[in-house]
Amino acid sequence: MTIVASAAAGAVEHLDRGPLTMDELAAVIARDIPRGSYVNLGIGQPTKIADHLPADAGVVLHTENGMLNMGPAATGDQVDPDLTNAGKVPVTELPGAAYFHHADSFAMMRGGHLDVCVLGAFQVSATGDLANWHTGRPDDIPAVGGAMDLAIGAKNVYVMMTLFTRTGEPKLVPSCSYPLTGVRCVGRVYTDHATFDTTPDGMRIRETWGSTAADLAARLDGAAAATQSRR
Amino acid sequence: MTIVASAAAGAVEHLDRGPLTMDELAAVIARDIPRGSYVNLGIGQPTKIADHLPADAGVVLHTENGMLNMGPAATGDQVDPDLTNAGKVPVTELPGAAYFHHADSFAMMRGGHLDVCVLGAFQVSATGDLANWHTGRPDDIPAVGGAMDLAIGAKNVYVMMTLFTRTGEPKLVPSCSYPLTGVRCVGRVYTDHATFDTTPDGMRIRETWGSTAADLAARLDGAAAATQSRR
Amino acid sequence: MTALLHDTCDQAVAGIQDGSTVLVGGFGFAGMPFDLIDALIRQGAKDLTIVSNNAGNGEVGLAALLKAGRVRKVVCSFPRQADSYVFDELYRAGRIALEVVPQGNLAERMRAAGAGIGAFFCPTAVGTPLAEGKEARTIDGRDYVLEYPIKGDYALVSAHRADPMGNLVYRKTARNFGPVMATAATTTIVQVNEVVALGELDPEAVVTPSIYVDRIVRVQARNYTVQGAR
Amino acid sequence: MTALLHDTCDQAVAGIQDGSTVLVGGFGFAGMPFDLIDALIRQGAKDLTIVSNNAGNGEVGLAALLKAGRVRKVVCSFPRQADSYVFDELYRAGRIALEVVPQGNLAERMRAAGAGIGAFFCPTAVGTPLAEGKEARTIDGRDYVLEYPIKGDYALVSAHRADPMGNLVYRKTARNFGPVMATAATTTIVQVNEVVALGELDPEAVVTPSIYVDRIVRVQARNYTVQGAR
Repeated sequence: MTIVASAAAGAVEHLDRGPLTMDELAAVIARDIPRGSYVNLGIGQPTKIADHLPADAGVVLHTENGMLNMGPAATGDQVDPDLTNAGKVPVTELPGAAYFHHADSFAMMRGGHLDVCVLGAFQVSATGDLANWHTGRPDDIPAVGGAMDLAIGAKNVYVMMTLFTRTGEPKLVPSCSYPLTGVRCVGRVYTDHATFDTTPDGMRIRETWGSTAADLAARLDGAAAATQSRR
Repeated sequence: MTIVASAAAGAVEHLDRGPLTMDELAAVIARDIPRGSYVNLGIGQPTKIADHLPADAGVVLHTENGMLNMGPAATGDQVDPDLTNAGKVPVTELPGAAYFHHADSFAMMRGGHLDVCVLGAFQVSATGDLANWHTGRPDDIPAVGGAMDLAIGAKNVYVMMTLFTRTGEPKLVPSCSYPLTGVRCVGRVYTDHATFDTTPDGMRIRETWGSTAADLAARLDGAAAATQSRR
Repeated sequence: MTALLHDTCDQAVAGIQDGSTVLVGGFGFAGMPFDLIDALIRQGAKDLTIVSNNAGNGEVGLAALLKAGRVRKVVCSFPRQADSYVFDELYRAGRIALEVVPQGNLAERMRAAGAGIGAFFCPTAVGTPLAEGKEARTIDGRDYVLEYPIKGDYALVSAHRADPMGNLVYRKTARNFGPVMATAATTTIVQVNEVVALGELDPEAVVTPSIYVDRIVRVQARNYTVQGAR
Repeated sequence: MTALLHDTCDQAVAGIQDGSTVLVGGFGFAGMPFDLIDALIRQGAKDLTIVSNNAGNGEVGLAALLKAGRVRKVVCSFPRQADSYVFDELYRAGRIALEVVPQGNLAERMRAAGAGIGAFFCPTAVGTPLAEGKEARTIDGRDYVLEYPIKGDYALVSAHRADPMGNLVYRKTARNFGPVMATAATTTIVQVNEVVALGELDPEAVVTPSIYVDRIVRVQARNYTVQGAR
């Protein structure tokens, strides 16, 4: 399987600019979240998406440590040690909030009640496998948190990441070399260069920034072939 | 196995009177419930036990339809259609009550958190099997309610019943002929003629009213032998 | 999606298809969604599988739905009550199917459906006729049978108060199956006695968070004891 | 048995034996029972297995217990944090065992222990290293692995308010693991900021019913953000 299926088919190409910044990417994701959705934003980059959700979109944020309708980060006197998000950052409460315990919170996630979950990733495979919890380095202390629960729980699991590592290796790969977080769980991948939908034939490019879909597909598949031949 | 193990061993015999009334039996059970226990009283005769619990005993009543610290039956203006016991009889709420949903209520029961549950029975076997939900008659509509959950849930499951049917057949039997509610779940059997503890060797008589332990044991085992020989 | 407030029960039950599995709250009359059931009778869906603790009392609520001939099968713990003659007659006439489930298993199987649990080993009913044919296993010296989730297409639930997002609180033992059923159905429809302003429900005391609620309709509280609580 | 109010945390943790499995509430600092942990350090029990979401931050709470050398094994979802250097050093030195459990499984496995469930098929971690060696099964087209209960000998929980019977309410996201752990331990020990009179807690809003609570001790609220919330 190539990573990208039918690159030419219907992708919107923004060629008048370069790749997105992470903040611009957050805005793109925020734009795509349907009004009234229940959403979990993973620790790290996905947290930024909240800043781009219009107040009137009625998007309800879930934090897996036991709350619905979480508000923005707390500042100054708002800081309450009993009120944090999953990243243990002090946050606020919006009207209509509800608190619940951890088993109920993860039942909500695992039971498929959340509309969207956005996660960071080390790698995503062409079939939607996710690797985001462990580098696999022998000296790394394993720590999974809620990542595996989030990966298989929401109706739509989106990944937010740069498309390439700092050294230029694609993070969208034929199959993940890092330990998996979940199998065939990612529905959409948002990156600085392009957004992708998982399909039975591989990733389909929806939108690009700074490259044509064909060029990106060639770069991803070329890198994959090179990696393959090195093995 | 005989039904009664070592009948002579230490039973207290009340020979100056006849068998207990059901109300007297309820008082006997109430007396045996340790102070501060969490208790579920099954529908029917066991409900009477509540009337004999001293107010200062700190016994907390559970009703499986979602409440702890249930009070006495409601009368007059106290009747609230939203507040009933498991028999759907309007009841009251005591200070320190808590409400919870059905899954939490049965988790409390199934998880072994209740100290005592008292149930009625059609039959109890010498090994503590319980039959109390179904006569097994082909035209009877089966209806189990919470009986099977209660039978296996509490730390101590007591049965409250008459020792004999109206036609004189023992309800304490070598093995139940009625469909079972639970296997080896009954720890103690309270009847109008005697109370019994389940032991690995059969039932041990604790206390009798109106008969000697030896006479009762002979009557139970004799009836069992007669039934056996008729088969 | 945020919950939608509907003006009438008829609107709230619109679209329930023939053949649906409908979870119906209540324990006897307490917490029974009478108004939604009445609307469901008017709506006309048939061949329904009803999952509820009982099989109706008298000729109201669930009993009326049964009497109207809309129910193919009842999954419940306790169909046999002093005034459950509507169910009794249908059952004895072979016109309705019955699956008897221990009350705690009924709750836990719906909880599993809502919580994404594929199946669970449960000690209830081991060694009884209700465990016959079920997969059995001994774990740490205790015997269990494997129980599967019960998922609903719809849940009809009666709660006490809602806020406009759909957060719910219940009242006393009328809570019973409502919160569990709300998690176990694709579409949860709730009748409430009161809709309060956003922010008026204590976030610490919300029992059913809004995420589980799809449609809300306000109804008049009724004193169902006058019809004889059983 | 009705809950017992204790005067000091030292009384409340009395009797915890060497080798016990202790469930410790909290998510980071929120809901962490600092005072009970400090008392447990003074009490001296060792070779403990600690079940908690994290493996301690800085040198307080759980980290202090680890630093005191009392913990044989940690069962948690996320041991690795910016300031979890106490755990890190012990782990790298091979002086502490670690079982990493996905956060939802940690909660659900304790819930199962409290609810009398023998095991459950869970979709989390399927196909990942954390599912290796576990029994797998496909049910209705979805893949699951079998997960077993986690039961504690003791639970140390921090709640907001208790009544004299032991009913508990929590505060905001400090609720987290407390209610589940209270159900999963043989003996549940709770520190609270306030003990109110019987009848003052709303029965509709009780989160942990008294039946799950064995010992209560009142402590001073502390502002643990000053120690750096992570």
